[in-house]
Amino acid sequence: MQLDSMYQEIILDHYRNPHNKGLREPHNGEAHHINPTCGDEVTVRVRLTPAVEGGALDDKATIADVSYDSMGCSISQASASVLTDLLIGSTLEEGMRMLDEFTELMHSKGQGEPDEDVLQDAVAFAGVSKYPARIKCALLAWMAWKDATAQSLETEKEGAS
Amino acid sequence: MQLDSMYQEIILDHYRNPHNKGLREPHNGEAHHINPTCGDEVTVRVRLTPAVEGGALDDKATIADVSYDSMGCSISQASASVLTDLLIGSTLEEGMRMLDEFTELMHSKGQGEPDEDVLQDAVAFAGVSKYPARIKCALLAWMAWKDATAQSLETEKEGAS
Amino acid sequence: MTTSELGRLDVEAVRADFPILARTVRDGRPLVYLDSGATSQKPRQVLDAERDFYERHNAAVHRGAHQLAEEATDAYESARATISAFVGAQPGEVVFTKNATEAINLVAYAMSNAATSGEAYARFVVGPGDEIVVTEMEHHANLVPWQQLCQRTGATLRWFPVTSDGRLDLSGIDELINDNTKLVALTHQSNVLGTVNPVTAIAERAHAHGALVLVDAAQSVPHMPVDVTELGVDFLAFSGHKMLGPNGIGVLWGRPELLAAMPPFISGGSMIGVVYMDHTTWADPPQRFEAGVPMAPQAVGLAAACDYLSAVGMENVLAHEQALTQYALKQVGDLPGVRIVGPTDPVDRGGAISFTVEDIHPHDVGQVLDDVGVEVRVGHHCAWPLHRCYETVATTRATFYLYNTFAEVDALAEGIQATQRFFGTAAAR
Amino acid sequence: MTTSELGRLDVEAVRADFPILARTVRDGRPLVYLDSGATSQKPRQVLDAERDFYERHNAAVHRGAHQLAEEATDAYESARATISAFVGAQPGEVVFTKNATEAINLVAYAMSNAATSGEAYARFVVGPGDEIVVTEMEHHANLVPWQQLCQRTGATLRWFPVTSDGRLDLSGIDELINDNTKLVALTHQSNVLGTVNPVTAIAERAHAHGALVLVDAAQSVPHMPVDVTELGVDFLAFSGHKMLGPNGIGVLWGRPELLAAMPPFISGGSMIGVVYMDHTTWADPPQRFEAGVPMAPQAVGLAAACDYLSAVGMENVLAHEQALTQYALKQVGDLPGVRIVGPTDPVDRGGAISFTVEDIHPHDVGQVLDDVGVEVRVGHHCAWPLHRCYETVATTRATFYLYNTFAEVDALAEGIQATQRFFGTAAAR
Ligand SMILES: Cc1ncc(COP(=O)(O)O)c(C=O)c1O
Ligand SMILES: Cc1ncc(COP(=O)(O)O)c(C=O)c1O
Repeated sequence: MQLDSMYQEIILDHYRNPHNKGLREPHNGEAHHINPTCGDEVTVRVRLTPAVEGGALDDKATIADVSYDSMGCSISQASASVLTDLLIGSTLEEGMRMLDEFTELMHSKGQGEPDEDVLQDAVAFAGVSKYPARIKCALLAWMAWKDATAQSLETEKEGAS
Repeated sequence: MQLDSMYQEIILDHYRNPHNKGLREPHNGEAHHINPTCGDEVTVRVRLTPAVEGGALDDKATIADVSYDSMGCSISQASASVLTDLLIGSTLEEGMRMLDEFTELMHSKGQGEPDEDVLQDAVAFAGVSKYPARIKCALLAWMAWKDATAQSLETEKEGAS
Repeated sequence: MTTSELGRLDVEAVRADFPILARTVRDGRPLVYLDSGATSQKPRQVLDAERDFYERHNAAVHRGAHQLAEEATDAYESARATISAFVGAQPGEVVFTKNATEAINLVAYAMSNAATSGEAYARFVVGPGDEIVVTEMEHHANLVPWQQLCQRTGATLRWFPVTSDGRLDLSGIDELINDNTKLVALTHQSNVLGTVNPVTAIAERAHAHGALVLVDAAQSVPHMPVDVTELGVDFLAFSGHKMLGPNGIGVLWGRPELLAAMPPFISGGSMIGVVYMDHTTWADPPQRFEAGVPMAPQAVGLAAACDYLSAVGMENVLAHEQALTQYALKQVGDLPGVRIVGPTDPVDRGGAISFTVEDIHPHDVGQVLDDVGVEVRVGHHCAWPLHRCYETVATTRATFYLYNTFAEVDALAEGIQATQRFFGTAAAR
Repeated sequence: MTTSELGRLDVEAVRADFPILARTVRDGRPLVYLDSGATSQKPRQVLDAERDFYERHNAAVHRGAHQLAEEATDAYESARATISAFVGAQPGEVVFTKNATEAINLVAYAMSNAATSGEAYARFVVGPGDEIVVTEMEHHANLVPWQQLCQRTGATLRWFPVTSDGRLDLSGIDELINDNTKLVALTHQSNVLGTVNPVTAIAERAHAHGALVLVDAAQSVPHMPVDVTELGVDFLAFSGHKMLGPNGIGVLWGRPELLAAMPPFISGGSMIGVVYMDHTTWADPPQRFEAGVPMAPQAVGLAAACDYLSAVGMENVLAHEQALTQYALKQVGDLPGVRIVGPTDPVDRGGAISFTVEDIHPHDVGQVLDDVGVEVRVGHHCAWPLHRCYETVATTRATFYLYNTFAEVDALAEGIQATQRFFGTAAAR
């Protein structure tokens, strides 16, 4: 059954028992994304903290928290859950690297050879890349995280100026 | 050469030496028609007179005059010329009969068997009906005559009321 | 087969005409195509007709006087005659568009264009105080263009709600359709619920108040006999690709006196009377609404589709689909954990079966079905507001056509059970 | 042939790919097709690609998650990538329409829709005091939509005149393009005169005044290499059917930042962000401008046409046509009684040869040519105002493409002489 290549056990686990679900305070960025073809939704909140106390939010900033609320299929739910595991505690630079790797993996048409050191549990999504219509599902939370992060940085800049 | 079936001698004669060309007074109806695909134009004037002096313009009214000005191909020019020969002096009823016969002939796709008693010289256009793009050329003056006649009748009604 | 041999409806003979139905998907699974509501498959006869046009008669229609142009124009206008007759209309009343969506937009834009098109088109002007009425079950194609018309003109959009069992709620009709109503736009058959709406009755009410009625027939013309003279409406829109015809062609039928009083939408070549640098006059309908070189090969293909459907007999197509629907309502509807969104009785109901499966997202249902070769659609099916009425964002939808079989309905039901087993939901235990 | 073997341009090998070129017309005359400016013929490769889509991958694109829908979406988006690359563009900048006419209307309607679409689209608003500039040599498709835009918004239409030798008269450019100018719309290559306009220079002037530039490339993209990044314009429109592709598909290319700032034109399914009963948000371009089920098979066919042309090499197509044009300008232009309408030198000039024959109406010229199998177009070729400039209502027009031969030019010249003999005009004596 080809299905198993998409619905890896890790994915089904995260789907059934999502991590970090539910919107949390404090946060300094939030984004809401909708998949227009199926109506699935996710809201992602992030809290970035400067690497050095009182410093600017640069590449080395810490992703202190990521929380989310969402509604959608197993892939989009699991992806959001895995995302929080990966990102919380990482630096912004590492997070962006994961985003890039994950995006590349999703567009690899099943040919990707993901770096397990970077993507950890998220390598389980490799099979999704064979199903073009589901790629958006896997990316939904990641795109929302990207926007929420941009907002954090924006907010900080405004605060600073 | 198939061409000869369209360009009958009668047609070429009327084309080279058109009858009744040039707009004349008096008239009680006028219409201007354009063929939108090639820009050919015709203006037709008619004068209808009542069968009984002072009477209404009914079926028996006389087509006292038809004159025209035009610009176009051999078929449209010749058709206008033949039309005046046929219509001038006829009754309105006869004219309408000719219009119907001629229109039917044009839509006969080369299969028409025109009534020579009714259509006279106009039977020469039978070959045109094999060339759908030229039918409009042959009908242009006839359609303008129809509108000009409708105008005559309209004018009379307004005058009467 | 020769389609004329069909008698009632010999599904196997029909299927043999559709090359794609012989293919397999995923790991060699036979294709079970249950997504004709999105787009239908095409019989060989349609593809042959289109290709024959290209290989033998191709030229720009209505623009040339040479033999190829004559043949192409004749093929195009003969196609118009065939397609018109298929819905009981006259050729002069049928405008070709690229799809049903453009056909609906055409009317919506003609209405806003009327404001700047002079006295001759005054009858179509709408503005503040005027009301356009739609329904909550519309496809986006018959909702968004009217929202946009209202935005352009200041008119107000109002709508019929739906009932919990998937019918239009007509209880407020006396208030909803009133003297301010300029146009009522509604679907003939819902692409989600399957519901067939009482179009004629609603049209009577609308006409009593001087309102026009546009029917979105994208899901009815392919599936049942439709006769515009009996329907009692003013405009009717449908798409070729949903009725065995090619993509890239749609139809707007309109009452001739209305088309004649409507300003144009898309402008350009072949829709003009006379053109000057500073002003232009219009050709008569239908040409007025067909700017540019048209999709003649697609018209020829769609005419071949109409011929095919007529040979099978639209009554037979309808009867076949009703039988499939009735069977599916039972086979699928009776599964534990499955909820049909739409009428569960087969009366006034076409072959669109949308459903939810408890605790499994439609995307996941569709994925497992796809894995066993059953091709259904998942999502909101371009009817997002309707899904909100049923407190779900998305459903799984199976739609039937003349080439579907009872065995395919069984495959669907088995696939749903496989999904439940795969995800280990309560219903599977 | 394998198209890649073509080298310079092996006309006989090319011709073998076009089934229709083998047919005869009238009394068994070989077809001499000189009307590609109206619509081109299609090679087998294009017809095969379209048919293959229907027979193997047909489904509604961007609307399904099953395998057929995946394949169809992939075919559609791959086609977009091929077609984009053909004009040096990125896929996200290319919108599919039904023809060039719709592509131009899309921009014109987006501009009037901007007025009621809120702040985000303010950049496209035009109104009284604003000016739209066109030229006297425009096809109706690039004239009437702008007249209509002006009528809807109160903007003013202005235009470049033409010179007696068939070029744009740019002497008034400093006055004509000014700070009130919002958009300049002009043809890249005239479908009547053959003239290739100095688009880049005009665009520079327009941009200096903050105006946008739309180029009607319906007659250039099929016949010469066109690269949107070099052209320096903002929008480019063309049609598939004039470049070996299927009917029913056209292209609007737009600068991505402009497409992103443009409100939609046709609305409905697949172009939305979120839909509520009372409001809707839009998808990003190009989807924002592609409402409804699109013409995916035609996109696939057009991509095959681009592949075909690329294999031949657009430089070779251009060189071949230039050689034919130069030859025809002499063979036809030197005939007594024949006047070429348009440049008589082959510089900056494509293969459209329009002419008048003294004392013979174009309809009659076309008729005699048709009788000997030479298929040309007669009339105003959807450029009525241009014909008025040359004090004629109509011309006879021959247009060339990669499959035409020098012998066919000879057939044209002989046909014109036969016409003169048939009508016994002075020139024949
Ligand atoms: C210069 C030019 N522009 C626009 C068009 C319109 O193309 P279409 O009719 O395919 O929309 C044509 C062809 O008819 C043309 O020659
Ligand atoms: C009910 C209904 N209306 C309108 C449409 C729009 O049809 P198209 O996308 O062919 O324009 C569809 C199909 O998508 C439909 O199901």
